[in-house]
Amino acid sequence: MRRPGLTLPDWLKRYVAPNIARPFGSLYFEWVDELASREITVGTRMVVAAAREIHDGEVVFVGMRLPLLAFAVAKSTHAPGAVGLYENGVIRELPAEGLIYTMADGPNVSEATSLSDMLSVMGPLAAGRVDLGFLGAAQVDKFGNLNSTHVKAGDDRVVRLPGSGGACDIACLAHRVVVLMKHEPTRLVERVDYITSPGWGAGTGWRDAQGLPRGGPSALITTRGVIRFDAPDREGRLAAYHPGETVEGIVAQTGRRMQVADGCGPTADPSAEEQAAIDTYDPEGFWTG
Amino acid sequence: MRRPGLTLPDWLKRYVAPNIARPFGSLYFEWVDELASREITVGTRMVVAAAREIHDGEVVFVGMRLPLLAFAVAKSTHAPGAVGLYENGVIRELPAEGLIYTMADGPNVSEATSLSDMLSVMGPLAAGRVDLGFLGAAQVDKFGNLNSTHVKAGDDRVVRLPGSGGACDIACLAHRVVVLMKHEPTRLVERVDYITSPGWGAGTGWRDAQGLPRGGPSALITTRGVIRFDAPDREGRLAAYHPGETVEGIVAQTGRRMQVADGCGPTADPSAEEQAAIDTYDPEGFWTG
Amino acid sequence: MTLDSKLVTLDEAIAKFVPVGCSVVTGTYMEQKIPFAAAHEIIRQQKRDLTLIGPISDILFDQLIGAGCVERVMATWVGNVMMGSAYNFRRAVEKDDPMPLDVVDYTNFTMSLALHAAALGVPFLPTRSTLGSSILEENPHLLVFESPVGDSEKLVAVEALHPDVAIVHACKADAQGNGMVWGNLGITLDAVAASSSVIVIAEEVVPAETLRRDPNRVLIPGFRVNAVCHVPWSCHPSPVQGYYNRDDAWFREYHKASKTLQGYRAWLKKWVLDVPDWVAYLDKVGPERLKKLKPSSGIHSDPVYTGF
Amino acid sequence: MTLDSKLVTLDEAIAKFVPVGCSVVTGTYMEQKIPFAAAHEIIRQQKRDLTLIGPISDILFDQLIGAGCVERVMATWVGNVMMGSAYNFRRAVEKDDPMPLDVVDYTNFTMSLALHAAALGVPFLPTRSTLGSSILEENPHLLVFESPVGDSEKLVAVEALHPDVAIVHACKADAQGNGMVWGNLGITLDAVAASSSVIVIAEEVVPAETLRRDPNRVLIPGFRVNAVCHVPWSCHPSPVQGYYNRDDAWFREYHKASKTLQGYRAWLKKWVLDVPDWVAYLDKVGPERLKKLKPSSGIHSDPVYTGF
Repeated sequence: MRRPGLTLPDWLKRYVAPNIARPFGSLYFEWVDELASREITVGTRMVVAAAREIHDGEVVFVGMRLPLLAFAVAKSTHAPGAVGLYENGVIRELPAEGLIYTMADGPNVSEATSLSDMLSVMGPLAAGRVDLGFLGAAQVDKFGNLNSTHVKAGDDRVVRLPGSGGACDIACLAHRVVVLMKHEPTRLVERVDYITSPGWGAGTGWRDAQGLPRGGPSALITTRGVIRFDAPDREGRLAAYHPGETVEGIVAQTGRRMQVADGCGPTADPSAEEQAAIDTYDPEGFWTG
Repeated sequence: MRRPGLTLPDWLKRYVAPNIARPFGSLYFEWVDELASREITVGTRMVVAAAREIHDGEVVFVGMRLPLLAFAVAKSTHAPGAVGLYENGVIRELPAEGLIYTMADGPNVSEATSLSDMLSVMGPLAAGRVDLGFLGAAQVDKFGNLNSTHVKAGDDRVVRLPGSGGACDIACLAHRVVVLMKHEPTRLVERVDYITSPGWGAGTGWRDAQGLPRGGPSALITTRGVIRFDAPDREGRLAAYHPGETVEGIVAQTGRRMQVADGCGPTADPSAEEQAAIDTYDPEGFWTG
Repeated sequence: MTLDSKLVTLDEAIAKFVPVGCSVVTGTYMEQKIPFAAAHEIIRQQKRDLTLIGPISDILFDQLIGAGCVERVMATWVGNVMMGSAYNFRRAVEKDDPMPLDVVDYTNFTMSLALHAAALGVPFLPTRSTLGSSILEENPHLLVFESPVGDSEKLVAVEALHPDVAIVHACKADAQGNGMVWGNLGITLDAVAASSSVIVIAEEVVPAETLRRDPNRVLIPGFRVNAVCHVPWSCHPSPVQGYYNRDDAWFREYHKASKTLQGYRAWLKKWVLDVPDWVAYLDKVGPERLKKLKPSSGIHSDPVYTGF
Repeated sequence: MTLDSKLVTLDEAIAKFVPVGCSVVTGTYMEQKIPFAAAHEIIRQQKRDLTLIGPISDILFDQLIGAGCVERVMATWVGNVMMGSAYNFRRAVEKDDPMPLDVVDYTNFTMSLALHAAALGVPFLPTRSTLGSSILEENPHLLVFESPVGDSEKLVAVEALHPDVAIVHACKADAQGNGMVWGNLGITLDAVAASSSVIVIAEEVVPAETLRRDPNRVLIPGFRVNAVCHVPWSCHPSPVQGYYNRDDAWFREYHKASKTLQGYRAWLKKWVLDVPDWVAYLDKVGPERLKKLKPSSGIHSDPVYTGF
């Protein structure tokens, strides 16, 4: 159904809506928005939201899965000068050609800008030369602390997760961190059991007290909306919801009391350029389908 | 005058001496030895003495000038498995083809075993994986401490020398150090003014007390003979003299009271193989002429 | 005089340099060049009580854990990169099944620094990473201290890690163990420098002269290497840049097979215990499947003038 | 959208990124690839009160000192590698002639670690080198402390060095400053990582695609680079592997010429002040002399498959 450069809702809004009478039209728009929320997949919304966190010229620890695609979208649209770093020693300016599952897959290594060792990318991270890092996790708490090591299941069983990888390093040392995660009550919790990757800790001043030189999470992009940590107390507040979601619904699906930021509204639909980039880099909808 | 594989004195001893009557022969031998001391240059004797300090399979910080040639001689004779490291990041198994003045000259970089950065060779040095390092200096003292930074001239003027380079690192961290130097009273002194490269410090136990993990000079090869530091007190004692020199003459040319080791005798002439290697790697006698 | 060759078969190398109870660093390139051939041989030789050291081990550590070879894992991430969980790892940690497992959690950077410290011959290296994390609290090899320079700020001392043996891939190696590498390097060079013994598993074994035409790619120094094994395709199903691509389906199949211990054991029997060596393994994988993994983009480096 | 090019002329780069009084790290490859073209431009632009940072500077530091540009040298060795003494350096230290010079002595390893510390974003790195030396006593950036791990052993903390600008050579670079390098690297990569600004002086400027065929040689990351200058032969009389060999006679001639300050000033006038730029310098050196320096061994690297 998708045409390169124009989503179905965009097409409907642009070519159909102007020809419909107002009162009926407003109902029609609601229908289009609902359609949009189905047509524009959650994966697409997350990718686009993530891409918009990348500013032009920034040095970014890209990570895998959705952020990888977000980097490609940003590079193709508003941030052509962004540079991607990967923990295994890859520096890339060109988005990888074709679908990749790991950061060392052939297409991510081929035609890289530079290939070297881990310290060649962790060094700049530690020296404060990395603007942004993308992270995932199993759990995130009120202050954006992440757990990807082990979580307590309901019956006191502990589920062992793979661990930090480079997540803790990025969380400690990048200027900003953006987290992508499925929005479920068991994942968005009051306090994580284990801090794999430090966020704002216990709130204002905590990172300084730990000796962390900079950083902290700026946004948490979930399957339902965007939570931001820019309030002075560093508690994550709902800043936007994906069309189709409601503030009340999101609050109910959050495993902690979540405050709502002033001006909380819907996330903007993908632009034609953003959608075209997604169609180019995820043609079969593996990540966004 | 030199024939590959046989020095003139060797040839005289082998083919002429047997045909000469004893009493006359002994005078003849003295003459041959004196001839040898002229024929075999001091440079050659130093190179050969240095080559003999390299054991097969050893990892060696080669340095420049005479030791570079010594490494080539050792590789060609008794130590084919020796590996040469250079501070600029060069690792070599093949001796460089042709005359070189710096460790980054084209022939020392071409056909290297490995080319990388300084830490790739300083790392193994610090980790105790380098057996031997060659050093030069302006001054050496009783305990093998080296000065290549600044020396007091007679009139209280200070002469500024180029400095350590990697010498201090090698002196601190290699398992053994061999020093090559011109033998003059102002160079072989009681105590250096400035320790660029620590030797045995103030004698037994000093290196341990400083926190140095290993090492210390084993031999000082001069234009007149070989001084060794293997006595328990770590004071350098004359262990061998180049033919043509005398123990008394050497002691007189030393700027400190120098003890003589038991069994001090002449250094052995270059073997045919050693001489052949020198002829190969220093064909015009630039270093040994 | 000629030099002794270090070329041995993979089973000889594992038998000699991977004793029971030793610490092994491997999977050091990260998701490329994971030496599965070596892991399978370790399993066949029943090397037990191993300490495994590595960053992102993908499924290699999981296979060794499930086979009962592992006492301790010092790693940053243990899983199946494409699929998520490593089930043998989870069973061992969550249920001591088939046996308990000691886990020491690192981060990529601190693991890199631990090996870098050993490579630089110092007892530790400082960093600001892990401050505020539970990893710092729980890993006994990470210690907070005050910087001796500047404003006495808080730093983390990452203790040096000295593995007994490194098992690493090389694209091309000579018989002395000098190894030519390309692609992303991960923590390979520090792992080699930090370890007491080094096994190089080479895609190609070539004369020393071949390597000397391009010394900038020869980053594994032969003087640190104890054994060279010539094992083409040794990293299947992980990729080796320019030789073969990733066998993605293999990781999916393994994920499915290893969900239960029983399922894993059937997988292990089929792909490891019932095959005598890597040649037989590749035969069983089949030439059709391998052929599809050959690279096709045709992109090669340009020659550069390395002479004088 | 296309990216802004960082290509500028050498005089623009020096004017913009080498302000009076700044600290400059250069000569980082050691005896290869010493950017004499940049030094001459610094002299012509009369940049004064500089702090020079570098390991073996060969005669580059000596030229800048003699021209009155230098307030402080932080180095491991200042001389003429082939011939011995650097006379301007000696005159400045021994007789404050033409002006006094502050010298901070390092060793190769500690200088490397000082830049490596900055590259790793930490205030210091530990080592056992320099223990027991007078260098440790006199250099205020080397401090003895007790190891926080193990047996509290004595170590030296090498304080991080953050130069204002690094001036480094690249064999090939693109307009974004990504630099391809080969030959011995010395402390170049850490110098680039440690510095606030980076000027790359390239033998060849090529399209980004050319570099992408061989990313393992692209070790200067463009995102750290501020200016790219295309200056062939920029390192004469020092060698650039594969482009030109060392002009040994030049170092001998310089040694002789610089024995007196008067002699040096005549040399300076002839080779620096009286030539407007590097093209004019090369003209004056003459094509005959340069031609003899071209490499002739013909040894090239083999292409490797970098694609997938």
